[in-house]
Amino acid sequence: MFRRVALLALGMLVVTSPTFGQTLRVALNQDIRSSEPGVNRDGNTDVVMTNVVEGLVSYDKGGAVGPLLAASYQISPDGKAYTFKLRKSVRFHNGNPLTAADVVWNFDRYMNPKTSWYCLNDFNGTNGTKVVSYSAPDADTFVLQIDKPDALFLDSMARTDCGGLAIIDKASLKPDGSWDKPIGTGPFIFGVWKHGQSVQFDAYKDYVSPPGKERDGFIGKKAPLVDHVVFMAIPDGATVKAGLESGEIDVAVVPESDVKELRANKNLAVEVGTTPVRNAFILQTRDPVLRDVRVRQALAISLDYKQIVDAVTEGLGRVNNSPVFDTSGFFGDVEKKGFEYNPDKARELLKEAGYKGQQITVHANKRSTVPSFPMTVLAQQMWQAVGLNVNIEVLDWPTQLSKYGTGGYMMQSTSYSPRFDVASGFEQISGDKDKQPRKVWDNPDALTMIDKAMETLDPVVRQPIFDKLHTMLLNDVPIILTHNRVACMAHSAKVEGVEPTSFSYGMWGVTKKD
Amino acid sequence: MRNFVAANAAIGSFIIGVLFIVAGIGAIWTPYDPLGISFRDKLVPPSPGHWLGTDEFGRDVVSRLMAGAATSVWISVTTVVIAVTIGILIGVTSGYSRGWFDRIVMSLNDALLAFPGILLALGLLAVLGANKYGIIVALGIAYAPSVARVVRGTVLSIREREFIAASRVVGNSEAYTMMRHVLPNCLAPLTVLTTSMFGWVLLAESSLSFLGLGVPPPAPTWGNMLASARPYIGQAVWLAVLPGLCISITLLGINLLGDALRDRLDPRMRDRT
Amino acid sequence: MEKNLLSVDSLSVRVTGIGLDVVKNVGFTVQAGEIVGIVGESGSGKTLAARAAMGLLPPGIATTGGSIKFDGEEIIGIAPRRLRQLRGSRIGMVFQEPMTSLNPSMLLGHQLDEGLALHRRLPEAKRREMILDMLQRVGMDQPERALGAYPHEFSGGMRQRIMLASVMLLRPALLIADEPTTALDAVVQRDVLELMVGLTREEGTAVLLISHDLGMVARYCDRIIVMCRGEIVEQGKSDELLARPKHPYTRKLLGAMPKRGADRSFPKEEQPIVSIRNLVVEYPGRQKLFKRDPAHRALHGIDLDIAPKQVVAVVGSSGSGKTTLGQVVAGLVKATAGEVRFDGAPIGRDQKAYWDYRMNCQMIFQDPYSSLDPRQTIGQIVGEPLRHVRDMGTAAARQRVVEVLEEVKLGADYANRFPHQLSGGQRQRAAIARAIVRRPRFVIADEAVSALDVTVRAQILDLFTELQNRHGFSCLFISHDLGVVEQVADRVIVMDKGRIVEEGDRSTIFDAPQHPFTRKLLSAVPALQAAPGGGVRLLWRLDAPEGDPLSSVQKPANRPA
Amino acid sequence: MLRFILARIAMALPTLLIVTVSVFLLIRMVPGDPAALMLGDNADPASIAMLHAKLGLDKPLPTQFAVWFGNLLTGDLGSSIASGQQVLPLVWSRFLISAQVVVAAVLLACAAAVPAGVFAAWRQNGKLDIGCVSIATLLMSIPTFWLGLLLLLFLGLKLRWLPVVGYVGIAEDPWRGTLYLIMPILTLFLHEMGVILRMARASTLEVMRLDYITHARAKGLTEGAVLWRHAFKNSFGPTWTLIGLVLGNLLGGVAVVETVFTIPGIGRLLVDAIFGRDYPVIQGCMLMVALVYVVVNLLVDLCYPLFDPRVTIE
Repeated sequence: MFRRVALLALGMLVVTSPTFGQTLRVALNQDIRSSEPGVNRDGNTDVVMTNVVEGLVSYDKGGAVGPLLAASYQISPDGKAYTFKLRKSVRFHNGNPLTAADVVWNFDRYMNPKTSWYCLNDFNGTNGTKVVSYSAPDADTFVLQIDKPDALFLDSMARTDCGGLAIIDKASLKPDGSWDKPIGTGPFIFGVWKHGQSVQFDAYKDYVSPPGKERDGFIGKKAPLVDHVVFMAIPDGATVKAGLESGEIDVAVVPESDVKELRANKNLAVEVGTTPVRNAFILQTRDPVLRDVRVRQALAISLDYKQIVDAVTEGLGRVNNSPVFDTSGFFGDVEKKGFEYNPDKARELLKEAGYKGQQITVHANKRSTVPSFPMTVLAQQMWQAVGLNVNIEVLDWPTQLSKYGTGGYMMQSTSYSPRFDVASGFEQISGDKDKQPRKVWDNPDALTMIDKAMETLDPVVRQPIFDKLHTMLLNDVPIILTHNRVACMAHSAKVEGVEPTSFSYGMWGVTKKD
Repeated sequence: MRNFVAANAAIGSFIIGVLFIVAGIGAIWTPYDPLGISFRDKLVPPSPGHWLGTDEFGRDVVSRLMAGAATSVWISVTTVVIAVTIGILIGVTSGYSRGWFDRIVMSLNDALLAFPGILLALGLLAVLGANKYGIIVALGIAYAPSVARVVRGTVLSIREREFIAASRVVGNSEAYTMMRHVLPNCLAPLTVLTTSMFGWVLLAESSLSFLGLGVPPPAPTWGNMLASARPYIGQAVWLAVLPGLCISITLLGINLLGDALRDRLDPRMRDRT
Repeated sequence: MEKNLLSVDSLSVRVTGIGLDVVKNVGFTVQAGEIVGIVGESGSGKTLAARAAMGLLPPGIATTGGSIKFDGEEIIGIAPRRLRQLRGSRIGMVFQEPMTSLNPSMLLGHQLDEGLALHRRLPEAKRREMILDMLQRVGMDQPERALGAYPHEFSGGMRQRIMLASVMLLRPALLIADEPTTALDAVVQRDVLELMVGLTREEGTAVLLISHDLGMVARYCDRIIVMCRGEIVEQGKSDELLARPKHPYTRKLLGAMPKRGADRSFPKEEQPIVSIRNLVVEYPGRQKLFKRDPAHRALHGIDLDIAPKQVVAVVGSSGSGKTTLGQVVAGLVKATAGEVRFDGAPIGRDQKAYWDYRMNCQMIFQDPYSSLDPRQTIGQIVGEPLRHVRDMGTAAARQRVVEVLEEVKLGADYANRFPHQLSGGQRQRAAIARAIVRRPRFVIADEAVSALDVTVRAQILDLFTELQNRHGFSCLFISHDLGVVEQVADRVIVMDKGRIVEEGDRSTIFDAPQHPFTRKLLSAVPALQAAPGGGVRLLWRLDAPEGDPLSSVQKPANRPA
Repeated sequence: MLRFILARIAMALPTLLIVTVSVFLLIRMVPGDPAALMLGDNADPASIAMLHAKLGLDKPLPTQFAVWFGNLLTGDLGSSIASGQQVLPLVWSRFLISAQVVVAAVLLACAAAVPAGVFAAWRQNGKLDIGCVSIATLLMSIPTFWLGLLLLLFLGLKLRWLPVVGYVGIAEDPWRGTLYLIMPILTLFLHEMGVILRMARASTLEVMRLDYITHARAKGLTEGAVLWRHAFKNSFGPTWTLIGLVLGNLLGGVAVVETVFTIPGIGRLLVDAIFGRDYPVIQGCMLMVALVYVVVNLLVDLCYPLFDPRVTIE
């Protein structure tokens, strides 16, 4: 009798908890947008999907590009032909082996406008480089031709927002050609997705790791060490914190303000690191008031960056006035030198410029993932202290973005998405305002120099260019960069291997003790 | 019960009186600058220096609550005035004219009633600019249909009363009758409605602010104070508790006062029986 | 000595909240099978005194002293359980308002069965049989159908019969009837009362009949108790009390009964001030989704002339169209066809004639609580018609208002008061003042005294007659109350179902009615004849006409007055 | 009956049409471009144009509306810009989640508040009455978002009785699903209970003054029978209408409670869609909300004759 009851209870257990084994619960502030890499995406989605899919190349933790599904690659002397050798014995989640033909099929798909690949215009010649042809001479070799030498072409292939040019199996599509779900080669298999709530990944037991002794960004040693990862969409920060404390969440990105409190909890640990995300105030150089470079300089030097960064990052972040992110190899002594905090000089500059208290409006938004609002509030006080009449207008993010896109603002407090390549990082903010109103820096000299930096990957050539650009930027002040985003990953003390960087949601190599 | 009603009326009037006084003071003077940040005094718990503590920017909570009261009261009062004015105009004309005009106006009215205020607020806020005027116009438009409904209902019932017929027999024009006899008699039920609406608007403003659609920070309102206190609910409970308490107490005052008003005004509404 | 069924002794009832005594030291008895009437005006405490006998005082009102014994058993302080056993079973109650005294959401069958099932242990079939039998006795045509119907499907008179049936089913020893017919038309009123008296006589049930209508009470009761301001001022046998009233208040009540005024004659050849020709009013049916309900015709071609200075009364039961007629003549409702001429000029077509008429035609409404704008002072209300009088300055207007207020015996200081500060009679005076302030030549009075208490009504009628004599305005006097009509009218028009069935001089209509409907109307209303010694004698004008559905019910013996 | 329903639906159509058109226009008047949102700071004009063409946002407004409306008539509400999901199933599934919270809360509130209100009216001015009215007024005065926050803090964090994070469908895991729903239901329940109790009390008081209550007492019925058989049923009409209104409003507007408790209901879907400028989802949600409002009102009216036979449906 007793045994039957016990059996029954066990049976109920099976029914109520369909997943066995280790489950890692990770909080996302928003559900993934889709499961289709590089097509329907946002920042979270990109990184979350790296658990499932992989491309030929990807980033190491310093932002340099290295092979992932490729065992190696070669670039022809003219810089136009790329030859990739595929790693052997890599299989898709459904057991199909990865061949060069699959890569060709994927390129066909991405280059087809019907797919609406996010980066199509960066590969079909609309915005520069054009892929002329590609082929698979044998099962392990993939060859690709572009129309002109492009030092950043591999970087483009690795870009997470392009989906890292994820190579997926044909079975990822339904017979009618529409998207079904990703069948990739990553350490986790795409499992159950409850829209708006959570998405579950299951360990891919037959995963073959790229070479390497330890984890290195998206490459290096990779292995699924827990049975399941569940990404739960929880938009509310307070709820996330409550979940961490109650043990319902194992891993979450938390705001800097929570770090101290969470570290005090002995069941929890917090890892902190910086990312290439750059927080900044951008200035409309065509605005009647801000057209005067002296006003812009005054705005820049009246800020006590140390205090602002300490305040918004709870002392975890570092001031960085350069577009070069501070963990980059190019972040040298020149880049370390930023704006000099000098309120008196700011007042002088304003006087020279004939500033008479015209109102300067700063757009900010209250998204919890960016420090836009607190930064602006803090800066406003410092600006007011030197006599700048600054007014904050809080907008919802789509509105701010649309004003950014048309250049219809005086100032905005915003954050730039990561660019691992430093030249791309400069390119991101610079350009001809007549053609692209969203660009903030249209100094023609700077544009020429950026173009030059993009032609090579040689640090010896590039470093002086970046140094020069940095200095010019500090003088022109179309943008006031403050600091790189601090990534704070809070996790249960049982969890090990979490990396607080841009790669934070890559859950390979993470373990959970019972 | 008589004592209970009187006590409620007294409590309600007291709360609302205090609210208006605090809001009045808050509009011109607060102990600290409600927007003045201080890095050293972040999240200070209630203490002699800051009676109700400080928030995440080191701003004094008492000062922010007072300034918030001023903003909230100002928004609520103005919104109610707008809603009531529009509502009366629509309600009286449509109730008095009846016929097809009434039918069209009322179906528009019903459409507005079925429209969530949040979307209306967002849309109008975006069009009018993100400031408290946007909120006022948006909420004013959102609440006008309720007023129009009540006014129209009252007008329809007042029309049937004999003093309206008497006015017509005397030879008064329709417009005169409407202004002189119908409108003043709508005011009693409107007073009750207006009181409750003051509460609704306060609540709506807080809810919108809570969802991030209300009066944009840094200007304090109770709703956006509560919203921005959420991340600190574990560290600084007072930040989340105090604005909520203020809203609740105010709503309680309004409800009590509304009940008292209804008790006072209803017998006169019923004196036709 | 007969045993007292109900004996009330020095009973006092108080509104506890404000400490107001509404019944003071009242004592009376009711014997088995006896019909006792309590008469008094509103506020006399008659209803509360009777309700106390059943322990049914409203919340906030309580007995503070005295005793009520029912069949020897003390009611005050009785255990609730025992009281519930008495209620319904031994004491029944019928209410005034047939519209609210039956539960609107409960099938009549259930409501009728409820008390029976509670108090009588009988099988369901038996109960049903009893109910059907009783419904038949109260004159329901299809008792079976009534069981499955809701109250709103019946007219007021029918509902009152059902109410009576539900109470009499249990054959109580005492029936308390609180103004059981006040809300009904005169004809129906008589039917229901006869039925009630007949039934109770048959069952030997005693009745405590509460009413403001002395004539009606005198007609049916063995004894009468007169109450005023919470006290019993006089009680005695009906005929004696009527014939030889002792207390001044009783005399005042009797004096307030309407009496026929002096006949007046009018020259025939004079042009009528208002003449109505072939007047038709139709109300459009309700608009449905795809069609309209058929139109309802309220007036079918009315012809009517009103001579200068003449008072023409329109009588009829509810639904006869008399109110519609008044509203059309007042210009409040548009006629579908026909015309109204004023001084010979048709007012519909000629703007000047219309305005002339508008200036000269005023109206007094039924409900003084609704006809005065509660937000204006009496002065503003009365002075409002003067807005349209040309060449009248503010001072002159104010002077006129004061004059008129004095004429209606309110006095100038009432000008600053608001309507809710006035009593019903005072309000009606203000309403009359408003109607005559412009010195109109024609006044429409729509049930102008129906809502008033008996003594107040008499005063207002006197005032009306006085003013009419002084100013000589013509009047269309609409009323359902034949007594009032008899007092003021020169000519009488009897309406039924939107048509004029009979018209003529007052004496012709009241003394020699021709049309069966007129006869039926008259038969329902008692008349009083002055008797020596300051008292009155009660007369029935006519016997119930043939074919009355009630003729099958046994009628009470007609006691000599 | 059928005719009445048809007539009511015919009457509701203009309302729905107005809602549809105004939502369509209003949301497009708001600055913000779904294409720009998807592309972020990589939004070069070519990519935006490409996305616009894909989403059909490059056509003039009347054409866009005609296309959307035409599809609507065939039952196709389009698909979400953000997630690519079909709008109709998306909105419906989210609506069901909201409905389950709202309906449960309102039913519980009725079950508690209606008897309490009737009792309070019966004991008018007594201690029970004063207690009920005071509590109801107090509950009504606490905003739901604050109440929810306090519950979260107390039941979830301090006492650890209930889970604070996430949501599990009742169908997948009845036990945990229920646990997740307790707090949101409790929050709405407490608030609506105050509102309904006051209404039930007020309308019972109205009825208690009427003659048929005295008549019922005069028949010798017990107070219980008087209260339930005679007072309650007649006083329920206004309360029922209020419940309908509350239901109609809540079903479209529990965004606040859903945000506090992270319930993926229709309110949050709408708010998220607004912040994401997901036009088809916004339009779908609004249509659903307006439709629910109309249907609930219709149901309320259809049920009304149950409480008041004087009201007929024709």
